[in-house]
Amino acid sequence: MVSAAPHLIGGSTTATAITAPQPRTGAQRLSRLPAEDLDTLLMIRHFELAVLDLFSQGLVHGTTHTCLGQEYIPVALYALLDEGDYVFSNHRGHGHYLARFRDPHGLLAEIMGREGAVCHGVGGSQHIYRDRYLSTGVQGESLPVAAGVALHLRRAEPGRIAVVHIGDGTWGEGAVYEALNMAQLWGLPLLVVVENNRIAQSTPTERQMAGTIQARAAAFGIRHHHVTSHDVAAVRRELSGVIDDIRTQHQPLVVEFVTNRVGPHSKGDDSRPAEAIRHAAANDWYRRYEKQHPEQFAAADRSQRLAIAEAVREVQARPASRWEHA
Amino acid sequence: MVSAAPHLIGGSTTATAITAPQPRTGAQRLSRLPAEDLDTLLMIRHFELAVLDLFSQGLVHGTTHTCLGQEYIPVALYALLDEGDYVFSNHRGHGHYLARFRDPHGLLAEIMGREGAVCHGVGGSQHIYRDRYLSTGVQGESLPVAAGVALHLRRAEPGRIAVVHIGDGTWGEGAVYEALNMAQLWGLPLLVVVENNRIAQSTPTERQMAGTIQARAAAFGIRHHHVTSHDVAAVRRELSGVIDDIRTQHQPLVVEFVTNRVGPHSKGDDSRPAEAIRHAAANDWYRRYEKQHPEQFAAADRSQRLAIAEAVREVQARPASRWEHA
Amino acid sequence: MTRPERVIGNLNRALHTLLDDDPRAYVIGEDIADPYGGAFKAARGLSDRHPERVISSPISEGGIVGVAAGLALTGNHPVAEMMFSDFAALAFDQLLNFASKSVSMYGRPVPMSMVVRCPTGGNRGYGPTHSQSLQKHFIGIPSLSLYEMSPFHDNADVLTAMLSREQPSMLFEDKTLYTRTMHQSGVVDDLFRYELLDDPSRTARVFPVDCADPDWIILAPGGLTERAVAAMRTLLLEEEITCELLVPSRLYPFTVEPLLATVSRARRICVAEDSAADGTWGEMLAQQLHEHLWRRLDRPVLLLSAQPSVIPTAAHLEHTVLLQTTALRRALSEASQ
Amino acid sequence: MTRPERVIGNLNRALHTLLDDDPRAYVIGEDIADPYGGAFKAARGLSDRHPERVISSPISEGGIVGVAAGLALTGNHPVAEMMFSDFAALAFDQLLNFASKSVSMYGRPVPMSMVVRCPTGGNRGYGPTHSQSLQKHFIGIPSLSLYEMSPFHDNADVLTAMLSREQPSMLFEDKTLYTRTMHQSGVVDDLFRYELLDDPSRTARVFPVDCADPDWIILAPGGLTERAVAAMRTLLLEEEITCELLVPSRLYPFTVEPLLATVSRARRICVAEDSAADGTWGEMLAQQLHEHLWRRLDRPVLLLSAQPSVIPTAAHLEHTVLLQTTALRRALSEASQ
Ligand SMILES: Cc1ncc(C[n+]2csc(CCOP(=O)(O)OP(=O)(O)O)c2C)c(N)n1
Ligand SMILES: Cc1ncc(C[n+]2csc(CCOP(=O)(O)OP(=O)(O)O)c2C)c(N)n1
Ligand SMILES: [Mg+2]
Ligand SMILES: [Mg+2]
Repeated sequence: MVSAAPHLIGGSTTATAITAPQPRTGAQRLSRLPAEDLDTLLMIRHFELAVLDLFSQGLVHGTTHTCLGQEYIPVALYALLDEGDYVFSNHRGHGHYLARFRDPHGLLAEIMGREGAVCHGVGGSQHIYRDRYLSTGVQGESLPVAAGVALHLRRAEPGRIAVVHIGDGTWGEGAVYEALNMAQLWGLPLLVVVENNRIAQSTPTERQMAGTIQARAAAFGIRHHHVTSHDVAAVRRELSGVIDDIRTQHQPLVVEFVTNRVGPHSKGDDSRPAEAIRHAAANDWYRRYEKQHPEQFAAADRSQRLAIAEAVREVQARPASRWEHA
Repeated sequence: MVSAAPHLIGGSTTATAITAPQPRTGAQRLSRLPAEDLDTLLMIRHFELAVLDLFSQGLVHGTTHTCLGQEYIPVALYALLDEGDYVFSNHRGHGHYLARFRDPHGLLAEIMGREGAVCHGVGGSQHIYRDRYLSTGVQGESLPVAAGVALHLRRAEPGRIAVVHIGDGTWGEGAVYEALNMAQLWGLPLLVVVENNRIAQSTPTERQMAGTIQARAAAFGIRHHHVTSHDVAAVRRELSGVIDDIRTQHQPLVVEFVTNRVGPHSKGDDSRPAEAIRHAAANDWYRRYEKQHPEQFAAADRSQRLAIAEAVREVQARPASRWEHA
Repeated sequence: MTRPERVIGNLNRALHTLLDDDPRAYVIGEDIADPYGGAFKAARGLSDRHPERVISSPISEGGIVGVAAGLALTGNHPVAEMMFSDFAALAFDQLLNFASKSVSMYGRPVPMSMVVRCPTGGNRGYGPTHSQSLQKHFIGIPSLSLYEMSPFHDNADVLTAMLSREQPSMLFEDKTLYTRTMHQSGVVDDLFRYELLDDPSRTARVFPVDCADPDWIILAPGGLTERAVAAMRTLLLEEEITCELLVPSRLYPFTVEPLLATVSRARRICVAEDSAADGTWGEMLAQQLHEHLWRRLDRPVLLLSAQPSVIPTAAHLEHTVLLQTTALRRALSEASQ
Repeated sequence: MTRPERVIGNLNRALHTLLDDDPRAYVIGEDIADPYGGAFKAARGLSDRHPERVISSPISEGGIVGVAAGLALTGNHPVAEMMFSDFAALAFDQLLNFASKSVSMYGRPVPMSMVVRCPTGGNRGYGPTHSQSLQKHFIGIPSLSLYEMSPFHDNADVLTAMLSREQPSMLFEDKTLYTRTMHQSGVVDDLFRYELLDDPSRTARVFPVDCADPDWIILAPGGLTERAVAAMRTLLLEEEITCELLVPSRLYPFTVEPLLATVSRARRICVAEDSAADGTWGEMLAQQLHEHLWRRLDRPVLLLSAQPSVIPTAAHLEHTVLLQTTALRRALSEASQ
């Protein structure tokens, strides 16, 4: 007879433990941030909301993945990077780009295919290249590439690192493991940032990942650091030492953020049970910061909302982007 | 300045720790085996020596990989399998085939392209399919396939398992990890047999694998069993319980054999330092069994040598294989 | 069935039918479990109904196709979904070196019935890594068959045909087709009718209502249908150039022989497709046509495809790279001079 | 250099020269470290001399090409080795979706100078997964160039040309060529001479000593050279059929325009290659030739390739699947009637 536990294989996802309790971040106090950090956080937030809005109005085509709820990760992290470090972003990359360049106009123009688009409208939301920042749309593919970049840096620009963002679901791809193996074997200064939002598109982590990310790093003898805080200042304090280590000791590091996807995967495709969605919203740094630092928040929030609204108006009025292709 | 330790990246392999001491198997006593087991071991040994001899005489073309030193693995293991279990072999598969089918004629005919070849000479040494036994030549590719077979068995023939042989070097391939993840997620009765001979072609394990195989299994929450013994009876005793477990509990298992490549990778391409080759030879079960059970050994060895010599003569005299291709 | 059915509905129904009727059928892919039902919803309702044989997998395209091959090897009929056909590149080895090769490299036929579904093509603004038409890269792999979805071919029939070949096959599904409707009862629109021929490729022939020998025969995979018919309409109405369109269900293997009577009614032939130029399906067809119809044709087979370029994201740029109705029409008109 | 040089020696020397002269050059691959020096010994001596830039990797073809792409992105000139070109299938995604696409999908040219070396082809008894000629599957990927090694083209020049394109490129190396010698000074043998044309594909033209317009032009990649010349010799001596052979160094992109004066000297053209039939390089060339030489040719371009089959291991079976001298000769002879 069949002894399979069918729900492990197919079946509806609603029934399963998608609501596995998040680490109790809700209670945690968020530090009061310098204006610049808060502004960047809110710039990303309002940018993402504006993008979803443009889509829902039918003003943008194709696809997009907003980082609602995860904005604090690049804001915290990139203060520990310098211009010489490479960043490999992924499909959920608007926050990464904005935290690095604070250029909502260029990114919005890219998404809308308008003049001034950072990649002339060719790449769109998921395919961005500027200076030492690159994103692309095939999960996992960037890891070996980032390892190659780290190999270059180690020899030609020691002290610099390659940073690559992936989600929890991307650990399904074999390329991830090929890269980790090479990175550890060759002592490469590669920082793998895992944004573990406990879901991949519609699939909860426990249905796509056996074991843990920590154990997967350990499989290669790679150091792993777990970040449960959503507090920008705390995250920075926690990571500055380990990131310094990989700069000087030439070794890879996996940093796993336990985070929170507040929005849909792409647009309008959130099939999580209502309770899970509520739970994500309740843990959102945005609401919590608002509650904990109401005055600072209100002013900054208003000003970023207006700035993004203005950027949307301005970019929307631009002519279509042009591209000379070979 | 460059702080890379260059020998970790390129450089000559001779300098490195390829001679890392093997677990001290040399001293270990080998049980006296029933005639049938010893005969199979020796059949494989003489088959492999005959194959190398045919190559060196220019009587066979292409490539081959003999399992000299590793014969005891399938001989020990397959007593724990039944006909309904699937076996996925790899490039170093003659011993697997012979332990399963005791058919030196069919395999030799396959390697030499003669009538009676198990795959009509199309597959050759590395590409064999017979009943529930299959090998192919691309490293790592078989793991997801074996996972698919295990998925079938779990549902349609519960209690049966899929067994897949890989070497230590094959852990470089991403496909391995994709399969392990799925096998554990879906509770598949998949037995991954790792023949860790501490080398991949010319590359010592420590230069192609970061971390350990044990930790790589743990990365997926998969049970791992380490076999250091080269004693057929002891290996069987050690494994029968864990293999029963995966039959009844529907879960994967990684069994890692620490073993010994006594011959070249393929033919005449052994670039290991002389000391490493001597060390492998000194640990060879063949010499040890000869020493420990001289009389039983001498008779059985002579008879298998003669039987294989006869098989070579017989097969060599056959006409070329024929193949109707579509 | 009289109410027009959407192509995605037809495909979803085909998968339901397959799982209902064939106990050896499996469906495997990323995010296919209900309630999500797959990125394009082809899998909707399948996992609720057949939880054991509908397998929502990790993000592992190579692994998925490998698992499907293992299922095929044990006599099952798996249908694997690539979320976007671009990611079939990650399964290239499994398709080329395992699944297809296993059919013949063991010296006797090994049945390997499996389907890899590939949502394909552009014109939806998904950008360079989510819009390609990669059919051409899979042509000429021994024992690998290629099919393309069309509004003429019932997907249940197509899946049955694919699985009955006992070898791996890929189904390319133009993503813009999903929201269109299936054609029925031989009618395309007011001007055009169609019939299904009984050649091995199950070619659909689309022809003007009034049915003399056409000026052109256009051969195109299913994804081009709408654009081709639109071009044919304008050519007919504005320039009195008559075209017939042939849409085969099976793109490879493909032989023109059974279609020679049909195609040789025109002295001009065009192959239109969405792949980037060079190394295309059209080149394969053109060679066959030139061999058979040498000296009968007025000109070399006209090959139309996308530009040799990545497919940009922005709609206005994407539009210029892919083969559009206007370009198709213009090319045919110019080549008619 | 007067003593004839073996092709593998020439290739090894080219890699040495590259690493010696170009501080941004890297070589990466499986088992390439000394003393092993790679499965076919192309890497011999490299790691002893340049330990930091010669990287012996784990068995990770996709990863290797990804690492090479990362090196290219940072301005380096990596040369990656696939141990057998069959395994380039495992790097298909990295080549198609990352390395090539990066050149243009970011809206402005991103230089990606990298070479993927691919020991290719059969006739050595390596069996179905170690003998394929997969060139055709990589044709028509925007910004990916394909080259093939030949006994006419100095590999140092070829590598320089490939790296100077600032886009990824693959070098297919017929494994049977390694042990042959490079041709020198315009001489193939007693009957045939050669010259290098200065078209963009750096085509080598092989012609009979006595040099009237030939009956046939044969286009073939480098791996076919020996078989093609042998067929040409027999045709000349036994049937007085004269052939010229064109062996381009770059297979793709390829345009016949610069060669039109050369090829139109014959009224019959043949393309010979080692890929399995269908979807081939020859079909691409044939289409171009038909477009340019329509009505000038006596017959459609004759395409010769391997059977549409896996490549068996046993020598006698392999021989019948691959394109051999006798089949080439017979086909040309028959098509000359
Ligand atoms: C190779 C590949 N397969 C599938 C996809 C489609 N896809 C885009 S995002 C995504 C989910 C990724 O999940 P995760 O890595 O957890 O990142 P998250 O979306 O949660 O940020 C999928 C399946 C893809 N882009 N690339
Ligand atoms: C995908 C792939 N890459 C490379 C090879 C060439 N190759 C054949 S065996 C081998 C070494 C395998 O090492 P390991 O897994 O340790 O097995 P062992 O040979 O030691 O038994 C290599 C690199 C291959 N067959 N397949
Ligand atoms: Mg996620
Ligand atoms: Mg090994």
